[in-house]
Amino acid sequence: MADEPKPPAPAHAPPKAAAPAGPTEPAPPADLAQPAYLATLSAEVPGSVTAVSYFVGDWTIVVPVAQLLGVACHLRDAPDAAFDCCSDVTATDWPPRAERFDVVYCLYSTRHRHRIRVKVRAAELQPVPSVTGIWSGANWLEREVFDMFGVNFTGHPDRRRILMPDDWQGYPQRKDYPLEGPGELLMENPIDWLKLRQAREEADIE
Amino acid sequence: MIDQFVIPLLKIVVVLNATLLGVTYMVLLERKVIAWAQSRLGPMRVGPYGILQPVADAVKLMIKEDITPVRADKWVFTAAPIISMVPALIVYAVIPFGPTIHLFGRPVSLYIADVNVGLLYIVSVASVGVYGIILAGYASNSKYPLLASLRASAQLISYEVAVTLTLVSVILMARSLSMVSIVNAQYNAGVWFAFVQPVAFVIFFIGGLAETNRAPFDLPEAEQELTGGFHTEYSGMRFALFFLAEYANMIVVSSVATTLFFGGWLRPFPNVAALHFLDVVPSWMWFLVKSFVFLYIFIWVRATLPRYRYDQLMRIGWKLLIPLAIANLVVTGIVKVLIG
Amino acid sequence: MGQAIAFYTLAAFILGFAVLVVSTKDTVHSVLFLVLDFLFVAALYVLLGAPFLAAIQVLVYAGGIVVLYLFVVMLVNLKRPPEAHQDPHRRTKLGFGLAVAVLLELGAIATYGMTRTGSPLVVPGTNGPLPGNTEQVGWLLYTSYLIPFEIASMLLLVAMIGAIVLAKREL
Amino acid sequence: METPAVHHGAMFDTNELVINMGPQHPSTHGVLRVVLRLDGEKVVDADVVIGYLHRGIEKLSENRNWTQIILLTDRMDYVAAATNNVGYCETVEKLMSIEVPRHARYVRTILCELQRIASHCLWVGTHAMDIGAMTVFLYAFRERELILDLFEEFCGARLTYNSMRIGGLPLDIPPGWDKKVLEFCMIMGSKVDEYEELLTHNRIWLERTKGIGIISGPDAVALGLSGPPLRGSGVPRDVRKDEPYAAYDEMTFDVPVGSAGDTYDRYLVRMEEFRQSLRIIRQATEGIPEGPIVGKVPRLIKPPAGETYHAIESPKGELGYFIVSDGKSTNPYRFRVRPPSFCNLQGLRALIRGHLVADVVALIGSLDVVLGEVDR
Repeated sequence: MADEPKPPAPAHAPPKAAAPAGPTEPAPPADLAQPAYLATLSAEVPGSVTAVSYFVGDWTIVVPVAQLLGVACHLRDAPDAAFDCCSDVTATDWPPRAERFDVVYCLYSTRHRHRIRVKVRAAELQPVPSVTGIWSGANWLEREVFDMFGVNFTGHPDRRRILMPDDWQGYPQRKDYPLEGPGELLMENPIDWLKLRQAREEADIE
Repeated sequence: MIDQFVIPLLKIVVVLNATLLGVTYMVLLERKVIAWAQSRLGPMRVGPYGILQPVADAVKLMIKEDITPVRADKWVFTAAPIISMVPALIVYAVIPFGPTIHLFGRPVSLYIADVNVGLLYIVSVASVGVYGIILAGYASNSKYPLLASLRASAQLISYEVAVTLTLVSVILMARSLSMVSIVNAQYNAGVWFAFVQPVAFVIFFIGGLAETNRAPFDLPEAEQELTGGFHTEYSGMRFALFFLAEYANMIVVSSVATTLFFGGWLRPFPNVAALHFLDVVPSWMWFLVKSFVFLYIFIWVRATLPRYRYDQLMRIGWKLLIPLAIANLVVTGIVKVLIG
Repeated sequence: MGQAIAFYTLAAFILGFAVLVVSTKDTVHSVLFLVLDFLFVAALYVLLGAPFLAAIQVLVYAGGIVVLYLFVVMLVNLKRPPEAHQDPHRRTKLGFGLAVAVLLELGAIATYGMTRTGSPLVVPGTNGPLPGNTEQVGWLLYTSYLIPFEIASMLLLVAMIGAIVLAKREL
Repeated sequence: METPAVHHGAMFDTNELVINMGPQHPSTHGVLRVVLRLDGEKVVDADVVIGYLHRGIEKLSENRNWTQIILLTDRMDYVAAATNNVGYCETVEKLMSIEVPRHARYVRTILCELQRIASHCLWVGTHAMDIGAMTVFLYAFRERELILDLFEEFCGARLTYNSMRIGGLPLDIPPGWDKKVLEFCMIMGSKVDEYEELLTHNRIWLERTKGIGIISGPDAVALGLSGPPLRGSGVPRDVRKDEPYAAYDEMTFDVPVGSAGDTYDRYLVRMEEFRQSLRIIRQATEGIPEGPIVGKVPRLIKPPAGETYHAIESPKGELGYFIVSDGKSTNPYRFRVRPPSFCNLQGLRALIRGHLVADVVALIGSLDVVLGEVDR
């Protein structure tokens, strides 16, 4: 959210001037009725939905991390929601923000044929409960998010890296991870690497 | 002297060379036939229509590096291809390619030896060939070959039982174990045994497919499952020996099928005098033509059918072929006793 | 003369391989020597004018039974540490005693056979024309040796059923 | 000959054999690695290891501008590049609310369906090859060649097409192309029958595929399967029908579903999809409207800030793109692909447990994964 207090950027974050603070989550237009299952959700799991957003036809709800499992269970089991398929789990990294990760669950209902995105915000080491117990298909998807972002999933049956080698250092999809890869220095000595990088950037500015 | 040593030696040289040449050209034939089945051309580059391809293959295989894996059992690893090749070749000793003919005024029989346990000899020698595969899998010290060799030993032993049982029904018909006598028995009976023993023939042929590791029973070398099976770790000439042994075995099975069920060197309807003009074709030619038909079927089957799974293969062997073969044997015996 | 040379050569090979079978460390090699041994025994049968027996020897023993041995040996992990071979229950003396007893028995049989005239296997004056070796074996099995033959087949059947009962996880 | 002994309660212990299938193996369709724990030939458990083809397409895309990404999407499911292009372009169009002209939507539909047939050709060939029927492979590739020729005529490339632009098409179909497509439809119809003749009622094929890798509909949904593996389990889910894109809302076609959820049903579903695709291509080619090929697209593509998820039905299943734009830069802030092969491959472990080694290759084939897409 735009009005959230911005914590100071972590020491190793790139000093990008205009890093966006977070996604734009436009509220639904006033003349658009919210889907019924959202009302049921708010009623059954109180305090679960902190924000509802609507953009180019997609509904998104933001959920506190603590409520994630409750919301997920409700969304799967409530007859008017019936989101039996977790079609995607992914994350977005917003580095300046304290809760830097948006973990996004794209849900789909094969019965009602509707979609919803559920979002939780998580800090770097904050545990996020795994939804693998609710949708078994989330297993690999969460592993990928863990692999790429380092989101701390808890209760995951098999939390290993999936795409990168097991001994890989760093999380490639984070915004402060260089595109060209870490190079050997980062692999062996991340602190020296950061110093070298900062020196280079300073040289660039001068 | 000449009759005792020179002629048999000459015969051995001729048969051995013809076999090896035939085997190499079997490879070309297979590639060509499968290519035609799959609407492509097959080898076309070496010689006109690729007929020199076997030469190129042989040269390539000979000059290839011969690798022995570090942790392999070296002696066994080297012996395995030889063990699989030798039985495939010495079986030809008792296969009759034709009757006794007169060559330069001297009677020459178109077989190396007529042993009175000829059929048993073939079966027993063939049963030793399985060691080549088992040992190759064991000696490679690698998991895929090991799995393949386990499959192979189980498969070959199971199908050997069925095949041997069908042979017994043929022996009952011919009252002899000698290959030459079996052909003569078919001449005397005036009918090829395939028409008297159709069940035995079908079981024999299916068993033959399985014993030579051919599709749809090519599990020990199923490339898609076991990356080449028992010869995964082999290269160069040692690999070539396995390859040659497989094709030599195919020729053996075809020859035995011809001899036992399709009258060997006999022309069609050997007792019908009206078809006497067929005798312009020499007897060994009939034998080769009949064997060739079987070889063609071998290749044809490979181009058409998917592969069985291991357990299905064993089920077919034990629950279908062996009971059928036993039933066939019993019926043959009863009929034999009743008719006399 | 030639026959004698052939026999003693074969016998030497048979004995040599037999020794190798029991003395080789690697079990698979040991099984392989056993196969070679069987093949030479088959050759001995040929020398004695029994081609049928020779073929059966190769087919059943070399080609069938030993393959199963090999199968088992390859599957069962026999590469144990050396101390496992030091069996506390080893009874060397008993083993030697048994070996000597068997040797004596064999010697006794041999001398008994030498003193008797005529081979016990060939039944003299059998009725019916029996031209070939195969036919002779068949005839003997179904006349003089019918009961041992049947008992042997019963034994094999029992062994087969027993193996199935032991190996099958649930019946 | 590996470590833990399995106790069957009887006096016989057997050792588990751990074998590595892949990453270099003829039937893992690329660089998939499956670590199998075997009891004899029976699979006790399996670990599916991926990532050998990971090229960081997502990361790379976040540093490329919106048009350049189309080229990267080609490299994901490289046997069905056109559907990847369509999926990406439609997502950006959705983000920017661009109206695509009807003509372009029709051409997209034709290309997508041609691509589906090409992909299924590759699948039927390799699947049959894995089970040992080698002839089908060459037959299927013969027909795939015809499709590649059509694509070559349309966009000049045979494998990675780069055949879409945001807002429409890069170029109009060449004159006479639609005739050739219809001609191809006629040829292909009989060829599908030919494949079926070789396989569908073949006893060995039936024995190898029936009852292998059964997964029930609800399980398949929960596992996130999509596309033919899901429809083989009897769930009539097809993005083309449920959330129509391109010109699918104007086409009439059926969604084939299986009932048993085994390898054979997945096979039947795909075989029927051949025919349905041909049906769609015929309708689209015959009814192709006149009109512009590109809609109103700004010169500099810079979608407004926001995020969206859009899915299409690729030959392998639901191919989704989740794209976040920050509204300021000319590249996406977050580019995420929901690869159908990845999610389908996840089901492999559940499917192969308890089957034999030979079934493992059959099941990998029946899921129809492309490792380029799994690893991205």
